[in-house]
Formats: sequence, C-alpha cells, structure tokens
Amino acid sequence: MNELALLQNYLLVGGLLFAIGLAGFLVRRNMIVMFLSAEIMLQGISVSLVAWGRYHNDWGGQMLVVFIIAVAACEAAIALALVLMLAKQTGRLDIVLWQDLREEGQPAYVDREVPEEREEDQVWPTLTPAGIEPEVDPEEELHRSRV
Amino acid sequence: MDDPIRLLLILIPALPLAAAVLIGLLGPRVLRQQSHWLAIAAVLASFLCSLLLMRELSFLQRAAGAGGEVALGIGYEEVRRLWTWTDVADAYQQPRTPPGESRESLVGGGSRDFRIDIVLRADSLTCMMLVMVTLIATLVAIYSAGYMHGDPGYWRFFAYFGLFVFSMTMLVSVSNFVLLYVFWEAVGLCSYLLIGFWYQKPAAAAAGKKAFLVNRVGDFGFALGVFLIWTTYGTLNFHDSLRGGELEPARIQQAVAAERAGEVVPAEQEPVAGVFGPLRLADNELRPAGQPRTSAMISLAICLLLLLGACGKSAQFPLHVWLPDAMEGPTPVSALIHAATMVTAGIYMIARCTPLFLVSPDAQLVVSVVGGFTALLAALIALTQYDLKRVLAYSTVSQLGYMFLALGVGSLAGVTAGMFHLFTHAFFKALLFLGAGSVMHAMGNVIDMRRFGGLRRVMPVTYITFAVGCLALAGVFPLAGFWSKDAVLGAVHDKVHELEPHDSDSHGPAPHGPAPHGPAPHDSSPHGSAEGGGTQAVERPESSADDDVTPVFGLSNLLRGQIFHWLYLLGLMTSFLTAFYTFRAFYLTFHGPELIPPEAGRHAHESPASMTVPLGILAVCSALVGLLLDRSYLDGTNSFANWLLWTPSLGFPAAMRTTLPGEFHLSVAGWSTLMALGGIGLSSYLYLGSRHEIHGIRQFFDLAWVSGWSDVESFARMRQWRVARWVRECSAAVGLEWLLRLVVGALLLVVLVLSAPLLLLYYVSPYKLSYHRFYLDELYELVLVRPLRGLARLCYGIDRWLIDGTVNFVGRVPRQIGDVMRSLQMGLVPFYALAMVLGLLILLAVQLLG
Amino acid sequence: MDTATLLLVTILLPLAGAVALWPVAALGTRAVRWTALAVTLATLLLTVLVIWDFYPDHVASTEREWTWLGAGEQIQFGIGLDGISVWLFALSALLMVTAVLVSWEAIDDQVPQFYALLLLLECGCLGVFAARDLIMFYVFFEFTLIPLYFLIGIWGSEDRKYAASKFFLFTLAGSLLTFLGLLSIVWWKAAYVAGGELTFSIAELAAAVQQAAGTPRAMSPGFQAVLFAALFAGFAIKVPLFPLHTWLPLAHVQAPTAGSVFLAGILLKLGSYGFVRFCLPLLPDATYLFAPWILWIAVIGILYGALIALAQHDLKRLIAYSSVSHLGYCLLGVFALNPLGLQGGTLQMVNHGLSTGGLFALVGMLYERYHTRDIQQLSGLARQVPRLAFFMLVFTLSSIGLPGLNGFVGEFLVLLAMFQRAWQEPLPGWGLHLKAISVLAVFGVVLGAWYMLWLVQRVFFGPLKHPSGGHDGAPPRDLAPREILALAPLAVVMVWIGVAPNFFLRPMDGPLREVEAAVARPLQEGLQNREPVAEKRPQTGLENLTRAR
Amino acid sequence: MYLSGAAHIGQAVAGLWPELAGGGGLSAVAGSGLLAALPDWRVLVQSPTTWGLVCGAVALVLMLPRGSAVARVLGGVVGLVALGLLAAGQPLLSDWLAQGLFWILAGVTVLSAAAAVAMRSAVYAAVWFAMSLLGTGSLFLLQGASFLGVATVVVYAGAIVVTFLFVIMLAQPEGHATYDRLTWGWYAKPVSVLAAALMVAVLTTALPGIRQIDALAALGESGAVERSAGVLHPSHMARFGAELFSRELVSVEVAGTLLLVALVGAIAIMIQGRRQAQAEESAR
Repeated sequence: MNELALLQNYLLVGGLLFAIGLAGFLVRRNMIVMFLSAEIMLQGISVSLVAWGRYHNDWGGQMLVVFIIAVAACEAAIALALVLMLAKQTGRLDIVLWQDLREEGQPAYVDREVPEEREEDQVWPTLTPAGIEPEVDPEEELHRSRV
Repeated sequence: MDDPIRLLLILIPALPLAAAVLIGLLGPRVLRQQSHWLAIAAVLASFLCSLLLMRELSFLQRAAGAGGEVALGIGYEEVRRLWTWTDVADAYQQPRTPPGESRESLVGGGSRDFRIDIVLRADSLTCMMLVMVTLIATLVAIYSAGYMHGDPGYWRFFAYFGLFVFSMTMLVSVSNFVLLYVFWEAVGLCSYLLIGFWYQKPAAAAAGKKAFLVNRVGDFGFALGVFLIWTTYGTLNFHDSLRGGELEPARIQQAVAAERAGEVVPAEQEPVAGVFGPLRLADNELRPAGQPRTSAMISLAICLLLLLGACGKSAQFPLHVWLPDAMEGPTPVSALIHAATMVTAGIYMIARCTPLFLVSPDAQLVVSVVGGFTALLAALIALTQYDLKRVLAYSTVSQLGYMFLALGVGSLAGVTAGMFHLFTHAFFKALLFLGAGSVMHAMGNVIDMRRFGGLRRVMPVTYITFAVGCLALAGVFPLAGFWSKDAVLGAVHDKVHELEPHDSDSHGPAPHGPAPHGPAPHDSSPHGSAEGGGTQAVERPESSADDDVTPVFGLSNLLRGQIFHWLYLLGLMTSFLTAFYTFRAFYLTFHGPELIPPEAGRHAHESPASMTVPLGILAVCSALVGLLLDRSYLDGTNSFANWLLWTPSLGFPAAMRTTLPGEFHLSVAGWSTLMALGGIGLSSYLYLGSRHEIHGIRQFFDLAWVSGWSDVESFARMRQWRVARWVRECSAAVGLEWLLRLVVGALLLVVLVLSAPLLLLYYVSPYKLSYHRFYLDELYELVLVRPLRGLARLCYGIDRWLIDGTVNFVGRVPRQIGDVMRSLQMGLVPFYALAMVLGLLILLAVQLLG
Repeated sequence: MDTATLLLVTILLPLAGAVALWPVAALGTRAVRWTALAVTLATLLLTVLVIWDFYPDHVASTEREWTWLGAGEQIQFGIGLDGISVWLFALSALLMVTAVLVSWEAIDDQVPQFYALLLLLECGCLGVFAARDLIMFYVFFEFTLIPLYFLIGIWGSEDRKYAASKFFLFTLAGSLLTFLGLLSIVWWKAAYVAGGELTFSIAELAAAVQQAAGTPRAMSPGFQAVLFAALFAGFAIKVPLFPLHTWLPLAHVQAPTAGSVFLAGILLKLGSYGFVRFCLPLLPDATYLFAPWILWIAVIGILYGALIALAQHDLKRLIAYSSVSHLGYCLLGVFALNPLGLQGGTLQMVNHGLSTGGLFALVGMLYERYHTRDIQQLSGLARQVPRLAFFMLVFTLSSIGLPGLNGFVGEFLVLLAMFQRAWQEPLPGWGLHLKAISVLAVFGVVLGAWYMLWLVQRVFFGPLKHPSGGHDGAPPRDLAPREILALAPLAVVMVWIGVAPNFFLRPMDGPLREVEAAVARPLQEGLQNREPVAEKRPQTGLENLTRAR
Repeated sequence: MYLSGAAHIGQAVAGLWPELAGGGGLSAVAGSGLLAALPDWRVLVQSPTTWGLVCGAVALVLMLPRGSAVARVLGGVVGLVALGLLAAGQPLLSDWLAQGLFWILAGVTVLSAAAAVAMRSAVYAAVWFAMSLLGTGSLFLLQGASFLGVATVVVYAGAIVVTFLFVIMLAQPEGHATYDRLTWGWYAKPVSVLAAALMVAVLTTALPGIRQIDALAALGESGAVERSAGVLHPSHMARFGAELFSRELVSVEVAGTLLLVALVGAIAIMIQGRRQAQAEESAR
C-alpha cells in the first residue's frame, strides 16, 4: 500500500473531523452538543495519531489514542456531571445563560429575535415505551411545557 | 608674620568682616546701641592698614624703579596667595599656534587649568581704592553712629556696613576675574540689603530688588565678558603665575627662561601669563592667540560686555535707573555705597582692564559715548527734581558719566583723569550726601526741598560744608572738582586734537596751541624710555591702536575726532548744568525764607558732633585734595597720576605710547570755569530772587501755553462771550440753531485735530521729560517688565493646559484602550473559545508557513 | 571596621531604624520621633566617618561586592562611593535630618508609619548612590518611589491622591524604559565583548565600552541612539526636563514638607546622576550626538521654569518651578561634556539639593505658622519671624547663585563650561546654537534673581499682613531651636561650598575625568574632522561678521 | 547648515543594528516572509482541495443552526460535493479495494460528524455522533489498529454515547429548545466556520511538505517489512498489550487513577448539587 498516500488521506479526514468539531463547538449553544463537538475533535486527533503511528511504524500513536479514550471517558463523566448541575439550576442547557464573568457594566448578551419553530421541525424522537408507564403528575406536566 | 604686605592685605578686608560677623552674632543681645564702636574701630584700623600698605608699596616701588629691577619694565605689583578656590586641571585645550614661536606658548595654546586661587594684590590702583574706600567708610561709620541712633535695626546696619566694607576692599584687591565677579556681586548684595534696610517701607524693598536686578542685567554682560576672556586668553588671573600656583617673580622668570630655551619643564612649572601680567603686557599680547583674524571682533565683544557690567554697577545709561531709587536706603549708605565707593567699581574695573580696551578703539568710543550721554541725561533730569537726595543721585550718575567719558578716551591721560575724578568725587559727593543726611535728620526725614528752606541759620556747619561740596561739585577753582574735571575735559580735548588731521585746524574746539613739551612729566615712572609721551602722541595719530588691531566699526579718524569733539562740548554743557542744579538744590535748601516742616519737631537744629565732624573732615578734603595732588599747573606733575602709573594695567609700553597725563590745559580750565560760574550765576539769579521767575521759566519749558491753547475749557468759556451769545440768539430767532451747532462742532473738531500734536508735545515737554526722568522707568516697565510678566503668565497657561494636558491625555490613552478591550470581555464562553482559536490559527500559520 | 562594612552599615541603618519603629510605636509618638531623629543622626555620623575614611585618597576605595542574585558572579550586591556620588550620598544623610526635624510637629497622625517611610526613603537614596551594580542601582532607584508615593498619598494636601498617582506613573513609565536600555547594554557586553559572560557591574560595563570604542565590536551609533533614548526617558522624567516636568509642581505642592524636601533635594538628582553615571560613559557616541539637543531642552527648561515661577502665587509651586529651572543648569553642565561642566554640573546637583531642600523646609515652617502658601496673603513677615526671614534670604541668595554661597560656584562653572563648549563645538552648524544657548542660560540667571527676590520682597518685606485667622490670635513664634537645628547645617554647608569649593571638587576630579575621557573620543574625532572644513567655511558667527565686513 | 546637525543624527539613527541581526535575539519575523511562503494563487485556484474546502465551509454554514430544512438538504449535497472534491485532491492508494473502502468509511465518518454537529435535537446529535464513531472505528481497522477500532466502538459508542443519552434525558427530556436553533451572534457562524476551514487549509497546505522531508519519505516508502514486524504485526493484540503494559505502564496506571478520580469527582459533584437543591428547597 502507498503509505504516504494513506497518511495523507487519513490526515485529511482527521483534519476535517477536527474542523467540523471545532465549528460545532463554536457555533452551538447546547452544552451537550458542544461537548459532543469536542469529542468529534478528539476523534479527528485520534485518526491523525493512528495514521502517523502507522506511517512511522511506532506504537506511540495508538498508545496515545488509548489514553485519549480514557481521558475522554473521564471528561465525559465530570463534564456531564457539571452539565447536569448547571442544567438543574436553570432548567436549560444554554451556555449563553452563563455569562456572569463578563466585565462590569458590560451588557449581557440576549437573543434579539427567536425564530418560530417550523412545523416540520417539531418532530422529536420518541423512545419506545417500555415497562409500566409512570403516572403523570399534573405539576410535572406544567413544568415540562415550560422547557 | 614676616611679610608685612601679606599681613596688611589680609587685615584690610578681614577686620571689617570680623566686625560684621561679631556684630551679627552679638548685636541683637549684647551690643545693641553700642554696635558702632566695633565697626568704627575695624574700619579705622583698616584705613590705617591701607595707609601702611601704601607706604610699603611706595617704598618697594621706589626701590624697584631705582634699581631698574622690574623685570619687564612694566608696573609694580605684589601678589599673595591665600588658598585655592577651585582647581580643575586641563579644563581647556586652547588651540596651539604654529610651532616655532616659542612666545606663543606663554600666552596661548596648550592645555589650561581652571585654577582660581584666592590671590590678593597690592598695586597703585588697588592701594588708591583701598585708601579711598576705607577713609570714606571710616567717616561714614562715625557719621552713622549719630545718624542711625535709636534705630531698631542699629546693629543690623553696622553688620551690613562691615560686610560691605569687606566686600568692597576685597573687590579692589583680588587679582582674578572670577573673584572680581564674586565681590562685584557681594557688594551688590550689601547694597540690596542696605537699600532695603527699612524693609517695612514697600518702596525700600522694591528699590532694593530693583537695584539687585538691574545689576544682575549688568552682571549678565560681565559674566559673558569673563567667559569670553577665558576662552580667548585661557586664564582669568590678572597676574602671572606658574601652573602650580607659584607666584614668586624670580621663579616665574626662571620658568619663562626655561620655556624660551625650549626646555621641557614639568607641568607644575609651566608659566601662565595672566591677563594683565607683565608677561603679556610687555609685548601687548592681548591680541587673542591663535585667531588673529577674529581678534578685533573678540576684543570688541569682551570690552562691550565688560562695559555692560560696568554700566550696571556704575549706573550708566541704560542701566542707571536703579541708583535714584536706591536713595530709599539710609543716607549714610547713599553716601558710602551709592556715591563714593560701590558705584565706582565699574570705573575701577574698566581702569583695571585698560589693556583690553586699548586694543579696541571702537570699545573706547562706546565707553566715551555712553559716559558723555549719561552725564548729560542725568544732569538734565537733576534740573527738575525736588527730592534733595535724588538730585544728588542724578548728579552722581552724571559724574560717573564723566569718568566713563575720560576712561573712553583711551589714553593714560584719560584713564588717570577718570580715576582722579573718581577720587575727588568720592570726597565731595560723600560730603554732599552726608550733608543732605544731616538736613534730613534735622527735618524729620523730610527730603522734599519744597517743604523746607532757609536753613542756613538753623544748621550753620552743615550749611558751610555743603557749600564747599557744592562748589567742588560745580568745579570751582581751586576745589577738588575743578582739578579732576579739568583733567577729564583736557583728556577729551587732547583726544580731539590727536585725531584731527594736522593740516586742517578748522574743527578745533577752541584755540589751543600744541601741547607744551615740558620735561618728562614722570620722573618716577619706571620707564626711562617713555619721556616725551605727549610728543609721541602727536606724532602717532593712531598711537592707541596697535598695528594688527583693525577697528570693527570702520569709523574714520575724522569722524571719531568729531564725535570726541561733540563729547567735549557735551562735557562743558554738563558742567554748566551741574553747577546750575547743584546750586539750585543748595539755594532751595539753605536760602530763602525759613521753612521747617512739622515732622521736624524738636530736631530742627544742627546735628550732633558725630555727624558734623566727618562733614568737616570731608569738606577739608574736598577743598584741598585736588590742589595737593594735581600740581600740573606748576610743573606738569600730577602726583596722583604718577602714582597710578605704577599699576601694571596702566603703565605698560603700549599705554605709554598714548598721551600721558600731566598737561594743564589753561583754555579748557578757562572754559569749564566759565561754564561753572555761568551755571552758578544763573541759579543764583533765579533762586535767590523771586520765585515768580522760576515759575515762569518752568511754565515756558513745560509748554504751559500749549496746554492753555488747546484747552477744551477755553472753548466752554468762549460760549459766554457776548458776541457768541448774540449769534446764538440770532440763530435761534431765525430757527437755524442746528446750523450753528454744526458749524461750531466742525470748527471744534478741526481745532482739536490740529492741536493734537501740540497736546502730545505738551505731554513730552522738556520740563515733563526731565521731571519724569525721560519716562525711562515707565518705558522699561512697558517694554520689559510687563511683557515678561505677560509671557510668564502665558507660559504658565501653556504649562497647565497644553503640556500638562498632553500628559493627561497620554495618561488617558491606556484607559481608553482598556475601555475598548473591556467590551471583548463579554462573558460568553464560545466567544472566548473563538478568540482562542483565532489566536491559535495565527500561531499555526506563522509556524507552518513562515 | 573597614570602610566598606561601614558603608554597608550606613545604608542599612535606616532600614533597621524603620523596622525598629514598629516596637517603639507602642511607647508613643514622642519616642517614635526621637528614635527616628537618633537613627538619622547616627546615619549622618556614619556618613561623615565614611567620608573621613574616603577623603584622603579620594578614590573609590570603599568598593566591595557580595554576590546577591543569580548563579555565578553576575548580579552583585556591590557598594562603593566615588567622587561623583559621595556628596550626593552625604546630602541624603544630611537632608534626612532636616526632613525628620521639619515633620516634628507638622505630622501628627500615623506618626510611626510616616517616620518608617521616611527612613525607608533614606535607605533607598543611600543605596542608589552607593550602588556599584546595575541591578542594584535599578532596584534602589525604583525603591525610592514607593515610600514617597505613600508619603504624598497619605500625608499630602487635599489633592494628594491624584498627585501621588501622577508622580508614580510618570516616573515609573520612564524608568521601565531605562531598565530596558540598561539591560540592552549588559546584553551587548555579553554578546560582543565578554564572549557570552554576563556582567552587571557598572565599572566593568564602562570599561568594556571604553575598550571596544573604535573597534568593530563597539555599539553602532544607531544602536546607541536607541538605547540613549530609552535611558533618557527615565532620567529626563526624573530630572525633570522641560516637557516632562508637569508631575513635579503637583507632587511638590501636595507633598508633606519632608516629602518636598527630599523630593527636591535628592530624588530629582537621581535623574541627573543617572545621566552622569550611565549615559555619558556607556553611550558616549550617542551622548555626543544628542548633547546639543539636550542642551537646547535644558536651556528652554531654564527660561521656561523661571518664567512660570514668575507667574506663581503659591510658594511651593514657585519653588517647584524654580527647581525645573535650576536643574536645567545641572544638565547644561553635564552635557557640556568637558571637565569644567561635569564638575560644575555635579556640584550644582548638591547645591540645588541644599538650597531648594532648605527652601521647601522653610515654606513648610511658614505654612505651619500662617496656614497658607498664597503669596498674596502674606507680607512683611520679616518683622514677626526675623530668623525665618534670615534663613529664607540666605537660601534664596544661594538659590540665585550669589557669590560666596554654593549656588554661584556650580552655576559659574557650568556657564563657563557651556561657553567654552560653544567656542569649541566641532559639530558642524552647532557653534552658533551653543553660543545662543550659553547666552540664554546666563540670562536665565537674571530671571532667577527676579522671581526669587520678588518672592522675598512680597512675603517678608513691606507692611505686615497675614491671614489673621490664625489659631489663637497670638502672633506666630519665630523659629524654635529645633527648626534652627534643621536649617543651620544646610546654611553652613552652603557657605563652605561657596568659600572653599575645591574641597568638594577635588574628589570629583578623578571619576569625572574618566567619564569625560569616554565622551572625549567622539569630541576629539569631531574636532579632527573639523580641521579640513575650517579652511573653507567660517567657524564662528563672529568670524562670519568679520568676513562679511 | 543648521539642518545638517539634524541630518547627521538622522543618518546615524537610520543605520541598522548589526547587534540585533547578529546577536540572534529574535528570529527575523517579517510579514513578507509569510506571504512568500503561501503557494502561488494559480496553484490554489486549480487545486480541487481548495474548492473542496470552500464547498465544505459553505455546506457547514448551510447546515448549522438557523438554517431552514432546504438549506440543510442543500448543505448535505454541497457537503457531498465537497467531500468529492477533497477526495479528488488526494493521492490515490494503490489498492483499489482499500481505496473504495476508505472513501466509503471516510465519507460516512465525516458526514455523520457533520450531521452530529448540525442536528437540532441533542438526541439526534448523539446518535449521529455514534455513527461517526463507528466510522472512525472502521477507519482504525483499515489502518490495522484493530484494538483501537474495537475500543472506540465499545468505549465511545457503547459507554460514552450512552452516558450522553442519559444526560440528555435527565436534563432535556422533551422538545426542541430555542437555543438549539440559534447561535450567539451574527458573526459566530461565519467566523467559526471560516476559522475551521482555514485551519484545515493551513494543515493541507503543509501536507505536501511531508514529501520534502527525505528521511520521512524514505521511511514511508520502504517500511513494509519493518511494519509487519511493528504496528502491523500479525499478533497485533499481543504486541499492543505488551507495549501498553511495559513501556506505558506508568501512564496506564495514571490513566486508571484518573478514571477513578473522575468517577469520585462526578459523584461528588452530583452529591453537592443535590445538597444544594435540598438546601434551596428547605429554604423555600
């Protein structure tokens, strides 16, 4: 196999993954999606590393990826815990709500206009119900509609 | 100490200084009203020391002259070193002249130390000044004990007094330009302190400050002159020495001989030719070394700058304005400092610098013109003043102008005449001031001559002594002023004669034969070769100008001769005016109906003996000093001038080629006596008679008729005339009143416009000009003081708003930047991430592509 | 104890005193005052001993170095005195006694802190002048800022905070640049002369510059110019030179008396001292090139400061502006670049410290008595406080350069040197400039006399007038013995310098001659370059005139 | 004549400083150097990679939130085009099977990553992310890194993504939030995408540079034998395990500790949060 071509191809894929993750991280506001984007970036790095490892005939690349996976797992645990905390405090996953560290006197960022949600977008995945359906608490209903 | 000259030289200034310090320390608590004893004793001792010094010096001079031992044949001086003031080795690298001229190394070229030793000198000029200063100071000290009696600042007065005598004696006995400058300012300080002695009087405090400042302007010139001398000659010493500070003449001779022989001598042993030292003067080496082409300009510049300094101290136009104001000080101070001693420091300095002026004829001309002009100007102002002390002050300015006139002639006759006038003037002007002080004392400090009169019976001693002083000032034979003024005018007259072309005598001021070629008028002069100096002067029209000295102004001899001719006439004119205003003051004070102001109280009687005795002594001196010292009318010998010629700065070869003193000019004497008597006569006619005539004359010179003529009120009076009323009524009757008003208004306008120049003339009428001192104070205020203060305020405004504003603006820039940067700190996590990414991108690009 | 140890003790004693005030504060303010006075007097005594040891051979025999920082022998705690610094060192010790005495009654809140800061300030100043190492110099140089910042900011007048910040920021901004410049010189030495070996010793750096001069390894003129600009920024602000002076009047007006005394007396000298110590020997070519410009700035400062002083009604501000004017003379002397000027300029630093320090002390005393600094409200005070008036007159006369007092010596030497420089200027086209500068500088002396004497006339002479709203109606008392003790030493030293300046000039001669030797090389080269030109073109304005005629 | 003094100084100042150049203070960083390093613009225009990147950027912009459904579809299409263009710019592998496999896997990976980023719903995003992980794992297999391929699928797709889904369900049990349809400023989307594209551009520009490094190139071409003894060893897992637990043993231990700490940390955070919530409730 043409090793150099393989390397280049893999590097391009790694780069694209990294770039897509980056764009997602920067653009999205949902903390979980941002986190996903970060993971995508990590994937890009991993792909590059493996490619380089093969090219150089070195185990180091793969070793590093193993650790990346381990660290990603830790990260997921901690970060998701934090996200959960934050989400509990406001009830929302919006990163823009957390801008208290801005300079004094600086106006807070608020959304100018919120586009109407279109009909076709109002579909969301439903998990197939399993087991006994819990009783619906009317208060909880009220709470849900607010989300 | 086995060196009497050293001891005396130290004692003369040290005694008054010690007295001053002691009085300053003990005065307020211990001495109080007894402070004068210390001062009198010290000054008297100082005077005696001066006499002893003079005696020692004359012995030495005679010995040197007789034995022919004076090495280079010029003058005689004794210098003593006390301690080193500053010593900066190799301070100045003077450009070396081409090798081969070994003499040049003595006077220019090579490395120069800035070494200022405290060196005191004894020569004729110094001794003369010392004797004069200490004598007058002694008399004034005695007088002050009476005059200042009971003043709360009694001790302070005598402390200042001692300080002044110290400074003045040091001023004349130091042997270095820097130290001359030091004591030049020190006497200025004493003057400042004594003028402002009664500091509670705002006028006194202001006058003190004014004196100091005007003097500072003069010192500005003096300092620049000194700097120029340093860069030109590479030394500031008057005397010759070795670089190591050795002053012994024999050692210097040895070193010079070694230098001439081309030996290599250690740096310590290199001879340094002083500015007025024999080494330089012997060959008239005052041409600046190494820069022959610029020498004339530089010489002129040095002289003019020194002249500016002298003008400040000696109150010459345009810096004379401080002296009249200085009369706010106590009268003894006016007598001592502002008439007899300090104001003559400028004369002393120029006389000391004669060798410098001798190489710059243009500078001499300027000195004379300044002197002559000041003499006339001050005399004109003195004509109309009513303040007795101010009359005397202007008279002092005028007489100092005379001295400058004489110094500027540039011949030895002129210089000695100037110094002689200085000497005699010290006596009679001190006398006059002390007399005025006596009057003031009696009149309860009233000094306005209109408020008292006819005091001759109240104060007989003062009256007589004052009369003697007036006669001396007016220059009446045979009093002191006559001789010295005659010498001054004679010197100027000689100069005119010297400069005029021989074939045409048409410009001659007065029929005057060639100078009598008597026997050598200076037997005791160190120069055997200088006999017939007068003859030489006639033979060498350009005797005062050395060959390589080219006059900068480029005036022809003819023109210069004419200028001196005018100055001569000016001098005569001034002597007329002097006599007039002197006797005007005299008559106003002592003659006429007896008038005593109420302030006098019980004091309106003759002053105590402590004041009258000095007056008497001074009167005797004023009367006799000229007669005793100037015997030119007998045998052409002026012992004063002959004594002065022993001074190194005067009796050196180049100077000896100029006109020498000693001639008695009968014609000049005649003219000046005529003028003096004319002045006295006129004032007697005016002031001994009715006051009405005086008033008329004043009205005439005040152009009072102009004021009457162009007075608007006279028009108002015209309305009351019958004709006018008639015309008005008629016009009213025919209803043409408006026309009448128009016509009258137009006429009035025309008359006003026409008379405007006359009005202007009225405000600058001769009388007003004189009375208001030619508005010079106002002019200075308008042209110098106010603009400078305005500039000061402007600068302050600039400083506050522009410069500090710029600074504050710069200070605000970081804050502005910070404000901009703050908006980046918006608290959005994705934004921070984006910023981070962009930064990373830049780094990446630089790293991968760079 | 050898001299170097003595010197070290002298420098550290105020620091120890400042620490000692901590426990003493418990005993009350009286004890604090006396302790502070004792410490300053002891420091002064030690200083005298050091000078006693130092004087006979007047070389820097006191040098000693201890390793301070860093691996190897690079940054040294090197102390020592030479002729340039010895009198400024002594002046610091002397003025601090005055400063302690004038604050005796003027300061009555937070007294221990005040005196501790004063002592720290003294330690800093002594350290600056004794520093033999660049880093040490810089540390002490900056260290002096901090106590003064607090002195102004806490005990100052109404606008103190603004003044303190301005003073601090202004001087700090400049000195950071200075530090960069100094480090660059060290770097140059390491890279070009010493083969990579760093050294921070001032003497070694100067020697290296001298050694490299004329060789290809010497700093190029452009590089020197940049470094000079950096050094200039800090020193010129400290001096302060003309357009950078606006912090000075403000700081002076707001500072407590002791702060003003020390600010005027010592801290301003750090700038001119820095010029002599660093700019001249380390950057000779740039110094030579820029000298005419700096001379212009200095002379503009002289006239400008004098004119502004003329327009002032606030005593302190007037004297502050007079400082701007007087320090122009120091720089004039230093940048005349000849032995006379260097000695005169250095002496003038001491002179200005004495006279202006004394004047500020006197103004403080006046303020204690009359509670105003407005000249227009005061008149004829000589009758009420004759001794104060006497001292005022003496210090004024010293300040305006009256012969017989110290000011004259410095001014005369400086002006003479300036004139001499103008006469010998080798830079083409600058001769007339320098002549104009020297004439204007001499004229500045006239202006100086004007505003100072006018001040004395207005405040002390004339009919008595003062704001009658004094405390208890009783007329203010004249100077107390304590205050006379504060002022008299200054007056005595003034007379001493005025009468026998050679005593003070002699030690300067050696070190200043080395400095002069460093800058003499470009000067000599300039002179040599001039020679052929002189054939073709007139050298001087005077000659111009002569030829035109 | 008077200006000559100033000119003199100006001349001196204008002189360059040999000290700076020779002393090696800073490496010469000049703007012109950077520009010169950029490839010729003609090469850029002709290169399909450039257009691929442009298309990819456009596609991403279209797909990211606040785009309509049409835009998203369009974005998908453009994205495909972009992928094609990018693939066209890359050198071909010698093996056709591998080439085809790679293209499919790479396309799936990249496209599903893009979809993960672009999805409104966090759940969909997580699912697409899992898809992308599958692709990555396959790519690893293709490289011969079989352990990693499996590990990625097991750990990431099996564990982490599931955790995600749990969290999504806990925090956002229902519906689309407004913030999922929005970015945080008008410039966020273009600038971010541009930055990402530029980053890839810079990296791809540097790719040909690999060739120029002779040693690397030689290694890449000639290493078939060594590789089969190295990373491509037949008993891959054994070699991998030996490597992991010999040379990297310390790192493994550290990673294990890290996992433990993370576990504890996550629990601690949650407990803290619960206490806080309880406190708030009791305060209420």
